[in-house]
Amino acid sequence: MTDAIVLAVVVPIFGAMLSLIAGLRFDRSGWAIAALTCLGQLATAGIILATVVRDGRQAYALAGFQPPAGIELVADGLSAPVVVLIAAVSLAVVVYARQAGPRGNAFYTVYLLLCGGLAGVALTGDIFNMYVFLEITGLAAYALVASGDSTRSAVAGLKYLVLGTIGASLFLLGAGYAYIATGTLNMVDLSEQLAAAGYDSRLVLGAFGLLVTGLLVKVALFPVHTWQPKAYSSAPDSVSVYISALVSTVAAYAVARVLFTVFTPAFFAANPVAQTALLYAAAVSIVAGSVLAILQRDLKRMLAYSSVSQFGMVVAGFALLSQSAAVGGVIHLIGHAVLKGGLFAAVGVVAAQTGARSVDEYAGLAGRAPLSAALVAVLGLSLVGVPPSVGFVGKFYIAVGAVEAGEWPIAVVIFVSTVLTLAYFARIIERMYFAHSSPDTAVEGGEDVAADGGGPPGSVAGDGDGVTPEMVAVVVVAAVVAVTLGFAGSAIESFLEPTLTEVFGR
Amino acid sequence: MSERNTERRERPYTESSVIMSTVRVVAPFVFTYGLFVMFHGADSSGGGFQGGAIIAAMVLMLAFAFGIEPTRRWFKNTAIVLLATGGVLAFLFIGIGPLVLGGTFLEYEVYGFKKATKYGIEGVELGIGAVVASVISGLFFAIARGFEFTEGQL
Amino acid sequence: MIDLLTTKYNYIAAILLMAGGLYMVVGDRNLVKKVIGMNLFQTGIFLFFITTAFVEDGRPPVIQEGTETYVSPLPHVLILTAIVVGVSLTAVALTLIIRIYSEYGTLREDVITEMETDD
Amino acid sequence: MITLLEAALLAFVLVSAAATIVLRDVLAAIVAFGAYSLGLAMLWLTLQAPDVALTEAAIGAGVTTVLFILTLTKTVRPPTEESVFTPINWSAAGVAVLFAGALLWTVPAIPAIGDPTAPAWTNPEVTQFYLESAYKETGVENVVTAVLAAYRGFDTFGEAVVVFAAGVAVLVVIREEQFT
Repeated sequence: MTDAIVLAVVVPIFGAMLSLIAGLRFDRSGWAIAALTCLGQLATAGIILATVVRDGRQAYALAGFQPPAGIELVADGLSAPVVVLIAAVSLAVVVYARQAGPRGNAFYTVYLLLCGGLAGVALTGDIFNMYVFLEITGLAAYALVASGDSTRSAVAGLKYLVLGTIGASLFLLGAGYAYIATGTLNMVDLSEQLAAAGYDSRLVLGAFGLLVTGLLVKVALFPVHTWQPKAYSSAPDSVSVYISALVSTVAAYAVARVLFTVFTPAFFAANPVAQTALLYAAAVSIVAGSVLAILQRDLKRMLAYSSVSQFGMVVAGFALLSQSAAVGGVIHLIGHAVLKGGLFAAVGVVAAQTGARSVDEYAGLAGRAPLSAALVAVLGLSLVGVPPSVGFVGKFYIAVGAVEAGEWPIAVVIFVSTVLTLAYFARIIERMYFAHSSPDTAVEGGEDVAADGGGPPGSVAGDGDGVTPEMVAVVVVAAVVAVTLGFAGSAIESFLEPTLTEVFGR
Repeated sequence: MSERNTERRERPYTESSVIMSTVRVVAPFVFTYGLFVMFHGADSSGGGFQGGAIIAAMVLMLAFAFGIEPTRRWFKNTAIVLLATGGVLAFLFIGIGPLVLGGTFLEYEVYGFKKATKYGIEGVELGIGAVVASVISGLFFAIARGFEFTEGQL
Repeated sequence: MIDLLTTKYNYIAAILLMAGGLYMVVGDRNLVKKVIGMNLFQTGIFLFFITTAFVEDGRPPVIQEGTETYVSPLPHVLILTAIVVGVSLTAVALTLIIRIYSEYGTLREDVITEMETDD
Repeated sequence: MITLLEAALLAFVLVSAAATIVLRDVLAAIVAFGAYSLGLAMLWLTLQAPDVALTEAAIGAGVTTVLFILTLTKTVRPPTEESVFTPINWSAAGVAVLFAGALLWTVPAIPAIGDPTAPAWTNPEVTQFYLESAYKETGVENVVTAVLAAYRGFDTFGEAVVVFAAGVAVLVVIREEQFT
């Protein structure tokens, strides 16, 4: 048991307070405080991961009251990597935002609250506590989306808020059903008591349906994704990077928690229809997301729809309920966060360098901004699943799991989606490397264009006055991590093994 | 838009001396009642949220009686920020204290003095009260000021 | 059927309130009314929870001499939290609405969508 | 069994909710919603939840209504000569009916109101544990407060953070650094 588990949540909240207080005296002090806080959180996350590697699952009973009377935090093979991901991405985005903006202290306060809320969702072992942290996460994310210059971002923020609240409320109601059936809210205790209540009970089925549906709204699976493209594309670039990398990711992690820890494979053995429904939803999302992505002209919107598809794949990985597929789900969850965050960061860099934000404007980019073009290509191909990259490893494990579980259609869907993903990234790569920039698509001196508000829809460049080496470095690191993780597949598998054997072995 | 707001801001909603003096008499009582609810949560119904909301109601009452602008001058941004962050920080430090003493987060008992849990709970309730009262007042001022669009301010 | 109404009336009412809230969120074009609908949806859930806490002949869970049965304190705690979360979300939503209005001059979702596709 | 008072309150709550939904004028809907919140607060009292009642009255009926009205003063109400009621949106009604239908399907499995054998009530490690040990362990007579600030203190910490986050979120949304 280590105090780092609770500190991973408390440290960012402390930093958030400091940032707002410091703002009373010093105008631009938020960035330094946020950077230090994220370093602190990364340290706690490292300790958590090291402890889990050494001693296995860690439970932390808060306030000294043992669950189920008290709330517990849990670090295990599933939550520890997600916390490390949260801390690492938070730090990277702070580095990126130094130049890209926004810069106010209030902004960084909300940013750190989001960071703490995400860690809370990842670590909690109590279903109502998870609701509370989902709401902190949501509230902060709505505000960050709306922090952009344009009123579009306010409209996107409001839409996100209303749908996100409905999602969280469904989750709360699901927790209510679980509570009526069992009288408890602790996840581990629930898994036993739900079995005792009978998996065929309508209360248990209601709890399952509501908890999962609520979370899927937050994950943004088709057709409850409608808040997502607008939120991602209207937010300031730094915010797009952050929420695309983490917010849906943590919601998808919560899906895994609910499926594996609360309901367990035994529930699905008793109710095969629940698994089938989840797989159908995932498959529809995989295909619909890819198709919609192809139809987009704006890069940020395209990447947003691509997330709808990729998260369908992650959810399928979890819903297949086979160990390989679950490993693939976790790898793709983390890999997608790195890749999508990196891609949004790269798009922000390109927009600041050249003003280009749509597929057509990317024509001839390789000539104007060779490094950025190369990074977009590497990250994009990685997302398509070209080996050796993390995108390939995740999909591979999920597909193998699908075949093992006898769910051939899912493997086919994954293949089809890979082709579709290739289609839209190939188009960009073709533009960047083989198309000549015609005078009316090339946007010279893009910064001025963005500052005039003359950019294409969704251009909210913040205070972007140019690109600094840090911004590019963040994208480079994302690309390097994406490729490196591609070689770490079996290491991740053996790390996850104890946790997953406990889920699938019983 | 902003011109209309300035005009509206300068005038109290009602310039009735009856209301002003009534509020002047009632406000301290409401404030005391709010504190009472906040502290009394341990033994009967009530607590930080309810008490904080009552105190915020007093601020709103003052704003309606004397006008938003004088109230705003009296309840400054610095005060709101310090109360709100102070409330969360009080909660946070009461929670972290036990970590130093070898307990877990919010484990009041390890403080060791008599009725530590009860005092811990009351401290936490007071912190919550401060957050709720200040944030609701702040929300009221911020929304009442309305939105004056300032490009690239943040 | 009648049995359900006489022993589970609060749950049925809660479901009706949630459905009404959902209808407003999805169907009403006015942004402020959407936010009211969101609140209606949440309060329906509150009714659901508070009803689960109730027990025959129970008294409020404040320990007193001579009281035998208390209702369950846990759902009360959860809903206290949820009420506060609800008002926080409402405040942020309303601020967003004011900002949107200051730009577009309307509270109607369909008009806003039209204006956004125009520019 | 339902008492007359409960039935009347429930009817009042449902009617004011219906009024909130159908009234076209936003101010009228806000007023109806305020009445609805007050009705709920009284309903919480009959369900023996005074803490929730106090909070609902202060925050639900009080603060929320003030915020709604404040919003209206900052925006212009559209003229309402068309009709008193909002037109029915049939597709939204379909969604709502499906949702209600799915939930009503679960109602037979829900224990009756006040059933002393319901799992939520009898769970020895949670509800019964709180009622038996809260006073001994915390020295606080109000078990709701004991659970709120001690047993589930971390939830409450999160909740304080939510309130705080709302305050700062509003600053970010109106793009200011100051409340006043």
